Parts: sequence; C-alpha cells; structure tokens
Amino acid sequence: MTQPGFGPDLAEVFGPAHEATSDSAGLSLVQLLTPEGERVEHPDFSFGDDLSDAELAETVRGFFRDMTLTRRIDVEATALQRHGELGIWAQLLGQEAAQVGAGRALKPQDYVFPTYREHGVAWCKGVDPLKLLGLFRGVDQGGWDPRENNFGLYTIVIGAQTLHATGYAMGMQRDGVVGTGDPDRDAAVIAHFGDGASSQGDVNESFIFAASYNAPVVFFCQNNQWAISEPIERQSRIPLYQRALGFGFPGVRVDGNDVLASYAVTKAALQRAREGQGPTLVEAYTYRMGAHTTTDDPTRYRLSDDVERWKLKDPIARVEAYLKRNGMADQEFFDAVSAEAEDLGHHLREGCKALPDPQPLSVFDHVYAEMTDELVTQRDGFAAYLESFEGAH
Amino acid sequence: MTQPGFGPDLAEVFGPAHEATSDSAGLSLVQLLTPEGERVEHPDFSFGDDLSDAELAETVRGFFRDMTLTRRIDVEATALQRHGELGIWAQLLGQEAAQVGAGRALKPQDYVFPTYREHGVAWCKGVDPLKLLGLFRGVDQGGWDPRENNFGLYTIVIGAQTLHATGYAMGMQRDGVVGTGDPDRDAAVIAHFGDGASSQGDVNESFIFAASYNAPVVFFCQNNQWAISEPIERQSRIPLYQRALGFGFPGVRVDGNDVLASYAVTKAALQRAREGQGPTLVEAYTYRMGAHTTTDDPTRYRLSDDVERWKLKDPIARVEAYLKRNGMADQEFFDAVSAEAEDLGHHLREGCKALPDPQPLSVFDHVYAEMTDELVTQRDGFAAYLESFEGAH
Amino acid sequence: MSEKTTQKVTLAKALNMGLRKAMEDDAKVLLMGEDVGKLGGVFRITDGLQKDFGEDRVIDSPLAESGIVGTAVGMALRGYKPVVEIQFDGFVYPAYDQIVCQVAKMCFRSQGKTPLPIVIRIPFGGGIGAVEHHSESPEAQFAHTPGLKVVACSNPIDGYWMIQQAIAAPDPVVFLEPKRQYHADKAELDDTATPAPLFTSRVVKQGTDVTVLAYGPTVKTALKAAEAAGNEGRSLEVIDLRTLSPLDMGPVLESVRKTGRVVVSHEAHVNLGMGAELAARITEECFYSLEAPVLRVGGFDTPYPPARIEEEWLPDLDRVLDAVDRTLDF
Amino acid sequence: MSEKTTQKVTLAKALNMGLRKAMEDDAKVLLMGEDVGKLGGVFRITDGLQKDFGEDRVIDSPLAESGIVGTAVGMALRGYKPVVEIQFDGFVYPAYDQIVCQVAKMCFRSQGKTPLPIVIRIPFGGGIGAVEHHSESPEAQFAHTPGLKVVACSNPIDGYWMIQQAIAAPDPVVFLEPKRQYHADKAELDDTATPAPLFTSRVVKQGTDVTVLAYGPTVKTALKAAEAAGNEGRSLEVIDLRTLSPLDMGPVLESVRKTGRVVVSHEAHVNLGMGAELAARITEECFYSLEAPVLRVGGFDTPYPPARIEEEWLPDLDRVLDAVDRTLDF
Ligand SMILES: Cc1ncc(C[n+]2csc(CCOP(=O)(O)OP(=O)(O)O)c2C)c(N)n1
Ligand SMILES: Cc1ncc(C[n+]2csc(CCOP(=O)(O)OP(=O)(O)O)c2C)c(N)n1
Ligand SMILES: [Mg+2]
Ligand SMILES: [Mg+2]
Repeated sequence: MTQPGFGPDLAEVFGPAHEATSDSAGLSLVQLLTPEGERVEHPDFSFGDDLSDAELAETVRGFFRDMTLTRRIDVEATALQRHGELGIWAQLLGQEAAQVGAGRALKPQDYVFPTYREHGVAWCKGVDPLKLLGLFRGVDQGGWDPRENNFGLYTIVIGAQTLHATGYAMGMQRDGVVGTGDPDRDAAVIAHFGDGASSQGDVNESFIFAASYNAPVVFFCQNNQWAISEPIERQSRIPLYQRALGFGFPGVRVDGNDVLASYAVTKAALQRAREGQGPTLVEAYTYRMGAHTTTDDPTRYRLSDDVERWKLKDPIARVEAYLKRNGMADQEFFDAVSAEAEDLGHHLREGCKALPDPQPLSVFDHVYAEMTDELVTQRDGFAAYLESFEGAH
Repeated sequence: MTQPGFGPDLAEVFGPAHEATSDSAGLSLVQLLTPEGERVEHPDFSFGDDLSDAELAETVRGFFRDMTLTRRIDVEATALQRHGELGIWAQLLGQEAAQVGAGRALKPQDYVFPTYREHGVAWCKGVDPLKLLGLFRGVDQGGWDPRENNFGLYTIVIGAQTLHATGYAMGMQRDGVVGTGDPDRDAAVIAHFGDGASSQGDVNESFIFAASYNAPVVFFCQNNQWAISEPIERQSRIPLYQRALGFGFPGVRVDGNDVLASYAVTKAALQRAREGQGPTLVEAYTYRMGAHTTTDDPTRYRLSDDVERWKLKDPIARVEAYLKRNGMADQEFFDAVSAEAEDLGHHLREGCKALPDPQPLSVFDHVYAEMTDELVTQRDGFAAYLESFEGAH
Repeated sequence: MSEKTTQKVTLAKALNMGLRKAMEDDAKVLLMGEDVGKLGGVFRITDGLQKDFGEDRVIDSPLAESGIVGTAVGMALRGYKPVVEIQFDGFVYPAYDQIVCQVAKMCFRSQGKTPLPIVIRIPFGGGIGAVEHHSESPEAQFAHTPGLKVVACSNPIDGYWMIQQAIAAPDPVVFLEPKRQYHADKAELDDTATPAPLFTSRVVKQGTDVTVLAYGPTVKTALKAAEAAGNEGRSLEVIDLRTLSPLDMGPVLESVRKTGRVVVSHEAHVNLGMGAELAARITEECFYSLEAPVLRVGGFDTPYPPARIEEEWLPDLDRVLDAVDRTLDF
Repeated sequence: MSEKTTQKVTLAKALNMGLRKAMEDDAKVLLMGEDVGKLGGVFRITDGLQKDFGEDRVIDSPLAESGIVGTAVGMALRGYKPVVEIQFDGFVYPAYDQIVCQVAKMCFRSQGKTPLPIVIRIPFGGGIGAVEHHSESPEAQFAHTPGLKVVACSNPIDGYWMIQQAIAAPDPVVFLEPKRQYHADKAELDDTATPAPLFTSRVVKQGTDVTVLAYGPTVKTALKAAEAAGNEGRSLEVIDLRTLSPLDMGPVLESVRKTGRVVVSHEAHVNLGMGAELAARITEECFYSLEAPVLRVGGFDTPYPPARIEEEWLPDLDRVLDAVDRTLDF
C-alpha cells in the first residue's frame, strides 16, 4: 500500500521487519563466508584481494586463533562465576566474529570505547584478559590503563561511551591526525554498543555530534537481537543500520557471525573515518547465544529453537571449515591453538583467584586527582576506626 | 563519488546540504501556493479538492484571518515587551503559515504539545491569546487549562514535550480512540519542536517510542533555520525530514510559509495517525524573521540579506495575493480582519496591563495536589514574616 | 470484603502483590520499564503481571530512561497512573531532567490543573555484590526537589501497603526499594489490616538513650545495632523514617526530646545526604534537648566502591554502634 | 611578566578575560556550548573568543547538553581541557547522567589513570525576571556527588581568577556564576595580583555577633545585610564560601567559635540545600560554641516562582536580617 506523499509503504523500502528467528537477515547483509564455510563475493566489500595465498591463510588462521581464545576467555570466566570467583560475567558467546573482525581492523593508533561485553576487542587490542576480570570480580572497576592499549574502560551506563568516542574523535581532528594521508598517523575511534543501546538519547546525540563535526568515529553496533529480555523489535522496526541514514551518514549491516565480513566492513569504515570522511554505522547482525549475564535466565523470555538455529551459524565453526576445506591449516595448527587456549584458561583461573581484594582505605585514593582535605579527614577517621578493631580481631 | 558498500555518496541521495539562504529548499518541498500567490499542484498532496468554490474561498479567508490575527498577537506582544509589560517574548514572525496550517488541521479531540512559540497554534485551538502573555509577563507559568482546549502548556526545556506527546498518544491508544474508523472519535497528538530541538536526546527517544508502539503522533518540526544563533547546519547535515526514515516512519518537508501546503500535509499526517498508521515527521521549512526572543540580537550572527530574501516569501502576503487575484475576498473582508486585529490588539494591551501579579504566598499552593504539612508550616512562617512588614509599609 | 488471609512473603513478593492489587483496583494503573513484561523485571517484582494484565498495561519499553519517564508524563496527562520501574538506581540519571523539570513541576506549572500521579520505582542501595552503578542511593537529590514526594520502604508489610498508597497518591512519588532486602526476610502479611498513612514515620523499636534514624536498607542495620546495644545495656530507639520528602518530624522530635542524642544512618554519601537535613532540622527544633550533635553514619564521600569492599564502605552494625558510643561519650 | 594594569570590569567581562587568559596559556583549553561562538554566549561571556581562537577551540555545539558534556569527556580523555557552558542552570539536567556517572567517576574508575580536567560553567540563580528553568540553583546536587568539585564566584575579581584556577585544576569543576551579577557591579582588576587558592573560603567582612555564610549571588545580599545591621549596632561577619565541594570549614568554624551564631543564605531550596550540610557540620564541630541553632535562609521548598514574585521568594536583605534577629533572640 502506498501512502500518498509519505513515500511508499515503509515495508516496501525496508522489507518486512526482520525476524530474529529468520534464517536470513535480508539481502542487504554483507557476508563473505557462509555458515558452511564457503567464501562468497560481495560487490562492495572484499577480503584478501591484496594478500598472497599464504598471507591470506595466515590472516584467517589468526582470526581463528583470536576467536578461539576469546571464546576460551568467555567460557573460563563463566565457569569462574559459577564457582563464585566472579560476581557476574557478561558472556560474548556467539559474538566472537563481530568482535575479532572489528578488533583486528583497528590500527594501534585507533581508540576503542567498549561496552561491558567487548572481551574479544580487548583481546585484539592486547589487553591482558585477566585484567578484564577485576570488574566482574568486584576488585576494581576496570583494571587496565586505557592509554596503554588505546582501549577505554568498560562502560556500564548504556550508550554513554558513544559520546565519549565522538568527543575523542573530535580531539583527534584537533590533533591533526585525520585525513593527513599518512597511514601510520591517521587515526579513528570505534564506539561499541548494543541493539538496545540504540534507543538511548546519548547514542542518538552521538550520531548528531559525529555528523555535525564529521568526526572520525565508527559506530559499531552488535545487534545480538536482545537487550536482556527485550527483542530488537522493541527498539526498532527497521534494520538498525538504516538509523544512520536519518542522520546523514552511511550505515551498513554485516553478518556479525562472519569474521571476514566483519573485518572487511569495519576496516573500510575505519578507513573512511581516518581519511576524514566522517562517521559510519556498522550493524553487526549476530545473536547472543548465552544469557544476558550470568544472573539472567533467558528461558523466561525466548525459545530455545532460536538458539538452536543460530548454533548453525557459529562464527568459529565456519572459519574452521573454511580453513580445513581449503587446506589452509593443518592439525598441528589446531592443536597449537588448543594448547594455547588451555594455557590461557590456566592463566585466568589461577590469576583470578590471586587477584587481591582492594584495601578498604583505597576507596579514598582516586576520587580526585588532587585529594581534598575533607576526604583526607574522612579517610583518617575511617583508618582509626578500622584500627580500633585490630585488637579485637 | 561513490563509496563502495556504504551506498552512494550521501550528497547524491540527499542533494547538497540545503542552504538557509537558497531560494529553493529542493524538489522534495511540498508547496501548493507560491510566494507569488499562485496555486500549484503536487502529486501527493492537494488542497480544496473536496470543497466547493465557495467553501474553498471561505477556508482560505479563514487562514488569512488566522494568520493576520496571529501576527497581530505577535506584534502586540513584542511591543508590550518593549514597553516593559512583558519580561520577554518569543516571536513567531514568519512562521504564521506553518502554525495556522498545522493548527487548522487539528480536530477538537486532537491534543497539542507546544514549545514556547506556538502562539498561532494556540490561536487555532481557541486559547485566549491574553492567557499566553502570563508566562512572558512573569505572572504565571502558563495560564490556560490544558484540558479545556486540548492545548498543553508551553514547554521551555527543549524537546521534553515530544516525549509527553508520545506518551499521551499511547494513552489514546489505550483509550481506544485510534483506528476505530469513527472520524469524531479517532484522535491524534501533535508535538511541536524546532530544528535545534531535533538534536536533543529526548526528541530522538520520542521517535523511538512512537515508532515502537506505532503511536498516533505527528512530530511537527518548524525548521526556522536557527536555534538562537546556530544555523540548522550545526544540527543536521541532511534535510531534517529525512531523520524520520532512520527510525522507520515517514518524513515530509513542506513549505512552512505556505499555509495551504502546511494544512494539507499536516492534515494527512494526522489522519494517518488517527487511523492507526503511526507517527509521521513533518518538517515545516520556514524562517525565523525576528530575533530568537526579544532579548536576542540576531545582527551578531546572521546577514540581513537572508532576512530580506525570506521577506519575499511572506506567508500572509501570498495568501492575500491569492485571494485578491482570484476574487475570493473583497475589501470589506480585509477591512473586517483589520478591525478585528485592532480589537485584538486592544484586548491584549489592556488585558496584559491588567493581569494581576500573583500573591507571594500563592507559590505554595500547587507544589503538590496534596499539600504537605511541612510546606504548610513554611507558608505560614512566610505569611507571618510578610505580615510583620504590614505596619512598616 | 476479602477474608483475612495471612501469608509469609518477601519484600519482592509483597511489592508484586501490592502492584497486582493496585492494578486490580484501578484500571488506569499501568506499569512500564525495561524488562518488566515477560521477564517480570530483573528482580521479578512485576513477575506474572504482564501475563495477567496484558501488554497494554505492563509495558516493556525501549532502553531509554528519559523516554520511559517522559512518556509516563504524557500518559499521566491523559488520565493514566503510570508506575515506572527504573532497573537500577544508577540508571535513573538519564531520566533526571524529565523527573526534575517535568514530573516535579507539572502540577505547579499548571496551577494544579494537571497534577501527575506517577510512581517512579527505584531499587536502591548496595550490598548485593554488583558492579558499578548498581548500588547507588540517589534519594537526597529527589528529596531536594520540590514537587516530588519520596518514600522508602524497609520491609515486606510496608512494601505491600506503601506501593499501593503511592500509586493512589495524586502526586508524583519516587518510591525507593532496598534491593538488598528483596529476598532477604519474610514477614507475615495480613492484607485486611489498615496501614499507617504513607507520609508518616514510625518508631520501630522503643528506647531511651539514643535515637537512631534509618530508612530503607539501614532499618535492619539499626535494629540489629539496637539489639547489640541492648545486650550492653544501652537502649536505642529506632525510627524508620519511611518518608523522606516530606519528612515526618513529629515522631523524630518527640524521640529526640526524650533521648537527647541522635544517630542518622543511610547508605547515601554523608555530604548533603538526608542526615544533613535531619541534623539541621533536629538541631533547630530541639536545640536545648540535644546532649550531643546529631551524628551521621553513611556512605563515604567517594563513589560506591568495588563490591569486594562494599561491606566495609556501607554503614554497618559496627559503624552505627561506634556512632552511638561517640554520641554517648560526647 | 605583564605590567601591572588595572581596569574596572564587570563579572561578565572578568570571566571573559579569564577564559581568554586560560586559552592563551594553554592550547589544550577548548570552549564548547550552545551559542558560545559567533554570538559569544547568551550572556556574552565568550564574546570575541571564537573570532580570536577559531572554531576549533570555541565550538558551537548541537542543541544537546548530554552531548556537550559527553563529548567533552571524550576530548578530555584525548588530552584536552574542555570548558563547557551550560546556557542556563535549568538546562544542565539533560547532562546530569554524564556529569554524575561519567565526569564524576572517571578518575575513580580508572584508579587515577584518566582524571578529567573538565570545567562545567553554569550561570545560576535568579533575580533576572526570566521564565521557568532560567533561575535555578542546582549546586547541592553536584556537591552531593563525590568526584566533582563545585565552586561559585561572587564578584569580578574572583571570577577572573577562579575560572583560570578551575581550568588549571586536574579535576572536574562545576563552576557556578551568579548570572544576576554578570553586569551588576564593576571592580578594579589587577591581573598581576596573586589570587587565593581556589578551594578556600574568605571572610569578606569581619564582625563579632553573627556569622553569615553566603556564596554566589547571596554574598552581595549578605554584605548589604551586614551594613544595615551595622547601622543598628549589630556586627555581622560575612563569609563568602567560594568553594562548595570541598567545603573549606576552617574560616567558618573559626568565625562560629567567635560569634556562636550562624545564618546561612542561598537561593537554592532550603531542604537539603548547602545550608543543611553547613548546619550539620558546624553543629558537630562547634556544639558547645553555638548559642543558637544554625538558621537557614533560602529559596522556599517550592519550584522557582514566576518572575513577578521572585524578589519576595528569594532570600533578600530583610529575610537575612530577620534570621539574624531570630538567632540573636534565641
Ligand atoms: C542507562 C542504563 N539503563 C539500563 C541498564 C541495564 N542494562 C544493562 S545491559 C542492558 C541491555 C543492553 O542491551 P544491548 O544494548 O542490546 O546490549 P547487549 O547487552 O545485548 O550486549 C540493560 C537494560 C544500564 N546498564 N544502563
Ligand atoms: C534543554 C535546553 N537547552 C537549552 C535551552 C535554551 N534555548 C532556548 S530556545 C533555544 C533554541 C531552540 O531552537 P529551535 O529548537 O530551533 O527552536 P526555535 O527557538 O528556533 O523555535 C535554546 C538553546 C533550553 N530552553 N532547553
Ligand atoms: Mg543486545
Ligand atoms: Mg529553530
């Protein structure tokens, strides 16, 4: 049905509201590797064209390793939570390709603003995964130094970090590291957020600021179909990547379970940003295979059928199939990655238990860069109070 | 230049960023009456097709009268501010057609959420213009009863009212007054806001909620090209009506200086809403001919050339030309409207000066529907304090 | 009408029952928030309500707090009584503008023509081992805002009645629920009883030596402190404030005139917390009855700490007793 | 370096000069806000700065306060020192979440690795005959938030120095400017003088009978009250608090120990306003010196009224004197 003056029926333009359960996310989905592990071509995005066969194989093996180790971090942390070593854990199961694709597309000079679930991006940026556990264990609120790996602290207030990302990108513009043509100098920012977050005012304001200043920021939305118990349909009745069009910058939907496509699309978007062409919205279409966090019970609100269907699209299995089918990796490689995963698991298990609890008095330390006298007094009073128990205990 | 994968260069899709100074707002602008007062046709929107010649003339005369009287309210209030009778005034000069077009498209059961500048809509909704002055004089914060004319109080915090509008529309849905097919029953909400407001988180969240619940609300944005000193380009690099597409509902740009088009487009959008087809964004493309408010000095930030160019598009002059050229109104009519305007001016001048100052103690009256004991105590203490001066004065 | 039936319920269950009752009693009552529908809220306070009252009355909202509160304003203007759930205390801030500039001011702005009977439910306080933003105590900011009423329940019985009273109230009420207590203790609920009026405080333990003022999560701490102090021969009077704005100073002043000594305890930061206002008012009203200044035991003036040290950070039994000692030694 | 030059300047001019100086001294200082560029801000505090420092350093922002503060956070993380202007006090609330959850907590969250040297300038207070939301006094809410520092200037000299000190400070500072004073009085500015440290209070008039605490717009009222009281033989000591978080209690306590009587005056609502905290701390520290409870004179616990009665609503000379009488008669 056409609606005079208001353009054609939206369904005609955008297609029927996609279903979280459907097998296809629509024609507009950029995919380079099928769930069966077969390479497919896309008119606009390519992977590996500039690489020799050996280089290509090495890169894909790298992706496989990154995803496998990322999943291991996730599995290990989930187990640590079950054993009471972590208070909570936000699982990324199923989102490894989106995160590793995005993470590997970043250059060292690019800066990441993550949510609380970007363990795979943190991995790619070189953050020791043990440091990710502190927040979830309750010993700190982010144990890594954001400046060391250009990887910001996890942000829990939904959407807030997208504005920080935009501001940081505006800072890059002022630093003259955008559009200089020097590939080692030009930089961009990536802002991670979820499908639910797309409804927050802050996220939409970040689109506005980024568009207004043409800031070098890639908005990377992992549409994992769920915001805790709420399906994507509650947040948007059209595919999310199209949101960007309303703000005057491009949006693209990529198969978030396809690491090659996630990498290729993010890389191109980051390149646009670095070159001074402004923001892009990348919607990585994926699925949250686990619970929202370890405290969530998804059986209350979704069908296990959906989860089963998405299992067939597993991001790691398809790369494994691709590597094997094309003889790009031998058993030795897979064994080595397994061994590495074991080591990583060990590192996390032992490391986690050894993470020291903070001292109660440390809470006063970094409230300010310049501590105030009244806080000193408060700390000293508390110290004296704590000492009064020393004898008693 | 095309950008592979990110779709064509946005400029190709959306056209060059429109200029506030350009003579045309682009092909997509719905116009039914030219600045010269000539009727033009539009493929999707029409005016008067269902009216006899006499009815049509009567309707257009009505618009002329509404706009003339609205302007008179504005001129009078501006003068009252100059004479110190008002603290401030937000002028609508130049926006009469957008407001009267929208206002006259409303049915009695429709509800309006205005900004602080919707004097013309208030007029159409039957609010005594004298009541508008109280806020600007500083005797109240909105002197009319929103329930009487279905016209909400002026909202000063930019954008806040768009969420109220959406919630009100959700209430209508729950009341079963949407999509029943009964034209006297079906109702909708109109939310007014400015081009600057489009950047607020609240406005974008209202788009999200309205789309998610398919709420019967028309978002009516008067793009008067300025948010105080900031030109529209700071808020959006593409035409504002296209914002709606990113949220999955239609947007349309109408010549906001053309009352016929403003009426026709708003009417159709309201009809969609009442029928249960959900939200629409109407961008009324117009120009703020005056200062932002009486305290603003636009010479600091814009060229008088622009203002001069827009004078040629005056919304009232073109209707006058149309009426005269087609013999739809005689001198008697114009004289009568002038006389009415004089009376209205008199009403406002005399009425404004007679508006009583509130009693200091009245500030305690409506903080709550159920006053608290502690506030009673505070009021009584203040009353006693004030009385202690009685003798002295 | 209904026969007297009592059952043992947790605070979570009592709130759920209270909400259900309010929805049964008044078809205009709507619930809205993130995950309040199918999931029944992350704390299950709205469990089963969408199933029974439908999606039109128990509304899962997009993930946007300003949107939730802002649309609730509109629904209230249309004659509904929205009860919105803010998922955690720390996520109320995106809605702060709507609460402070719109919810709080609509009645005043309209000279009483459009009062806004909205309830904003906020699970508040710490002690649940959560990550940042999940353990905040934002009450003072709302209590500072004229036009809002602010209450905090501390136990299942109050939870059941107070939520219904808040919903029935013609004014906007910020309704604080001590999340740590949701599943902690059960109490015998008699739903035929007559509850105390909403905006009243209550002496929950009588005593003679020191008055301890508490609300929400610290009521339990205060009661425990009273017990411990009692064992050492010190008699504490504990008042559950219940209402933070307006304050119900009657029982407080009466108690202070008797004891001459006051300790206020809350989880919120001490600086400009409720304790500051209580200290100022008590001192003004009972200047000559006070044997010692009002002492405040609360969260330190630091951000809420990582969970592993939250129990040290929070005002616990020992810190309350320490203040009791200090006021007695003054 | 520069020669001693003095000139008579208004607060608006002094702030403008202070901002200019800060931008000259440090290329990382950026200004951002609505209309701060070509227009120079609605109060002209940034007049001429975009012209001289360019659009990259004086940034007109889209109309979105959360966006302004949120992007400022990002710029600060990149090493800049953003100074953002909130156009009016009542419009700070859309940015409240970013201020309270991000600006205030970034240093703590990162264990000191990423402190945020952001200044949030807010023209505050009433008395300018404005419509709703243009006359608010939101300071208590920020002072209640650990991680923020909050200061208020009251005169041109302080305006000039304090804005520079706030910008130089490594922590986020909410910088309150009494808008009613912008163009009210001129003062002789010597830009070679050595200013007092930022987070200090100052006795602006010595006296012996009653201590009057004020900040921002009420300092002038307090000084006038002191003059009027002086004519009646009562000696008021007036302290300009200048810093609201941290509080500089030293001069306050010293004064109270001398006078034994205190009146606190601010435009913010009395309930949970700065006066509450001051009363609580003073009583705690000077219990035996106080001859009367600390009295508070402030905005009533109602929304800010329509302009025609704002002068009655605001704490003026007479209401301060009334409180002085009451404390002396206590
Ligand atoms: C402002 C705010 N509101 C609510 C929450 C509680 N919350 C945490 S995660 C979440 C859902 C987020 O969904 P989405 O953005 O899709 O990200 P995902 O968790 O799926 O990765 C909610 C509601 C929050 N953290 N912040
Ligand atoms: C939240 C908020 N921020 C800032 C302001 C100050 N202000 C009042 S009007 C205005 C510009 C509004 O521009 P626009 O939305 O285009 O509406 P117009 O005034 O042009 O009708 C601004 C910034 C405000 N009222 N509310
Ligand atoms: Mg999600
Ligand atoms: Mg405008």
